[in-house]
Amino acid sequence: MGVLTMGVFPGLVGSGCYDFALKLAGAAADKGHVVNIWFSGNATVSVKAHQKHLKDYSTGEKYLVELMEKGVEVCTCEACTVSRGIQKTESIAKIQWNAMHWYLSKIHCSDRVLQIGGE
Amino acid sequence: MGVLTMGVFPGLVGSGCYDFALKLAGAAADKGHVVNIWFSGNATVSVKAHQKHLKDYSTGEKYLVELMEKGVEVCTCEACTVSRGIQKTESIAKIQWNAMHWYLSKIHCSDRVLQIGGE
Amino acid sequence: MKLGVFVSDYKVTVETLDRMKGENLGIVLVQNGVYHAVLKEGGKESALLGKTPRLYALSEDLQTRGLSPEQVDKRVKIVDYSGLVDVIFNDFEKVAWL
Amino acid sequence: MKLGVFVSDYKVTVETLDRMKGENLGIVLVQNGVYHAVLKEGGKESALLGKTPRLYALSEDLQTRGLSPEQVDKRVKIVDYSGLVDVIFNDFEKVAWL
Amino acid sequence: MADVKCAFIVQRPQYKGETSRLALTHALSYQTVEVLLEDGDTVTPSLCFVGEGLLGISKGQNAMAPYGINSSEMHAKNCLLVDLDVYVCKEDMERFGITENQLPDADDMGAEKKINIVPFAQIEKIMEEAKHVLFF
Amino acid sequence: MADVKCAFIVQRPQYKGETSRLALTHALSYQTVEVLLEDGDTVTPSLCFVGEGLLGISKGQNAMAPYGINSSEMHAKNCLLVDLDVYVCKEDMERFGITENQLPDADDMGAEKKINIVPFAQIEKIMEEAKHVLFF
Repeated sequence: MGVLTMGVFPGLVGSGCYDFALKLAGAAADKGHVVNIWFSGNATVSVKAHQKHLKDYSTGEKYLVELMEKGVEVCTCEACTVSRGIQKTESIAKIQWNAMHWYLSKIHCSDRVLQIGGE
Repeated sequence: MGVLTMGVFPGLVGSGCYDFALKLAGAAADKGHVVNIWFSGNATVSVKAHQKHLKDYSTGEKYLVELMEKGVEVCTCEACTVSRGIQKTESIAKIQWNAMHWYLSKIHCSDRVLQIGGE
Repeated sequence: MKLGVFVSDYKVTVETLDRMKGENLGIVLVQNGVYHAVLKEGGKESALLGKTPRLYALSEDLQTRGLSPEQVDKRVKIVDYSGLVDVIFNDFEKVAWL
Repeated sequence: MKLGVFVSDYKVTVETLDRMKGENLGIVLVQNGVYHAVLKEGGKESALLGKTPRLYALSEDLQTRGLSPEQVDKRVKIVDYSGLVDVIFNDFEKVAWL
Repeated sequence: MADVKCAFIVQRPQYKGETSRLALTHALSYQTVEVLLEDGDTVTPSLCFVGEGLLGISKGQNAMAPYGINSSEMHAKNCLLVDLDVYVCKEDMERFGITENQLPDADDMGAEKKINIVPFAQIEKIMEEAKHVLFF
Repeated sequence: MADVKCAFIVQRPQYKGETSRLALTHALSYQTVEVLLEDGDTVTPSLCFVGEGLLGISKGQNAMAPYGINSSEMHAKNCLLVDLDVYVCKEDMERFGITENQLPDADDMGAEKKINIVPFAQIEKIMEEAKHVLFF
């Protein structure tokens, strides 16, 4: 089994990139791989708790919680997140808050890194 | 004097499109024009209160508040906003919450409409 | 129709602007669109500059990118946000963001 | 180096992939990238299909867009998310999202 | 008492970004705008698909199974159902090899409107006649 | 005790989107990653600018006055200051008509590192030698 780390930068709810990252993480975790997700840039907003799931918007919070229950580690860039007005107390539980070096440290021990940049 | 309505869809803090829209709104309001801003999609996250201004991220909340003090009307798409987990109580004061027809109604009485889509 | 089209990227994936007739168009270069006013890729200027005589570039976005007014093609009028407001209301009948 | 490059758009503004040598490359078509596996623009298939024999397309993203497996070019292997995980770990040494 | 015509030009594909998707839902909202306007005032969007934009409304989409969201095909059908004028660029249909029967209709929902396949020149005319042009 | 090499390939311009900007700040964070790693473990990014990416580090930027943010030029200088290897694609310099003196250095900050102007082939080699490749 391997270690997959994904950096997710664009998007959040409504973005195909975000959906892709969460689905791939789920599939990899289901196969027994270790998965880490780093949110930076606009994607950090996806750590906000109490997302309402509407049928015109893709799955966010619910899926993220399931991933963490499967053992996936999820961390958001603290600076990006607070600059968007989201405080730690408003975050989905168990999401880690850290600086960019968290991502690099996970890269260090990864077999594969998928950096989803774009925009 | 004219009426300018802008629809802002991509971005939020850190996005050039968002900065552009706010700056243009400010310049138009300073000249005495009536300005309306509609946030939809990812841009709705910009209504979150308590944004921390860091030097690596562009001005958000502070500038938005100034715009509203100048008389600019700002409205966010309620569905887009709650789907991202942001509740009315967490919003910057005086930002309106409404459905998409708010945008169309402002378009009705506008001399110019600038729809900033993209992504 | 005097439509002012805002171009905010250097490379674009949409061809809508290319396909529209130039006679009633204006082009406003903002954000990374300002590179059209400056760059000569492989020695060749941007095709946008030949599309219409009504060309504008936003000074704040030139400044941000370290591009000086002297580098800007002479056909392009440099405006700041305040000037852009006048362009929007006076030089065009409608505006659109590409 | 066996690098798997993820392509998530049909029209792209970056040329990095075009410039890389194909011999050690694979291409994974996801999101709107799956159109490369199906469309023949002006009767011509996407240049990506000739770049490498290691081509994959994500079934979920075909399905979302109403594209059936029969429409997909025969050289492209269709994988679902679970299959993609194996591609990432077994068929490539590293992966990158364009 | 005035009607304001708007040209909604969808030039990007659906799903990856959200903006082109929101073009359809914003057009749909023309049905309820009256609540915010004076009596007799209306806003009438014409929804035009050009370039890659027209890829996004093909028949047979299923976004619910993989991603839990409504498809853009369904939004397009809803647009027909509420009597919006929907146009698709003929030249782009030919360029991408998309045939008329790959475009959705909403017959099953009882809609009378059909998607209009028109040359780009006509879409330019729609932009010309509209008071406002919105690109998505 | 291992060093993990990463190729950070910046292929998009700065400012409009945030991702290409974040490439620089993420590369900078290599300085502090040790706090989260075992003794002797390190991560070493090589920061490469190709295509439109290299437009974003030109000299003379001022993003503070109009937009109140630090410029990407300053981030590029900080990268040199902390001894990161920074590469710019020679062919793209020529293509865009950008000369060596339009690229920043960080002499004023006491940096010894300079930006390396190299052919694309060398950037491909950096990707080949890296354990991970990250496009921005």
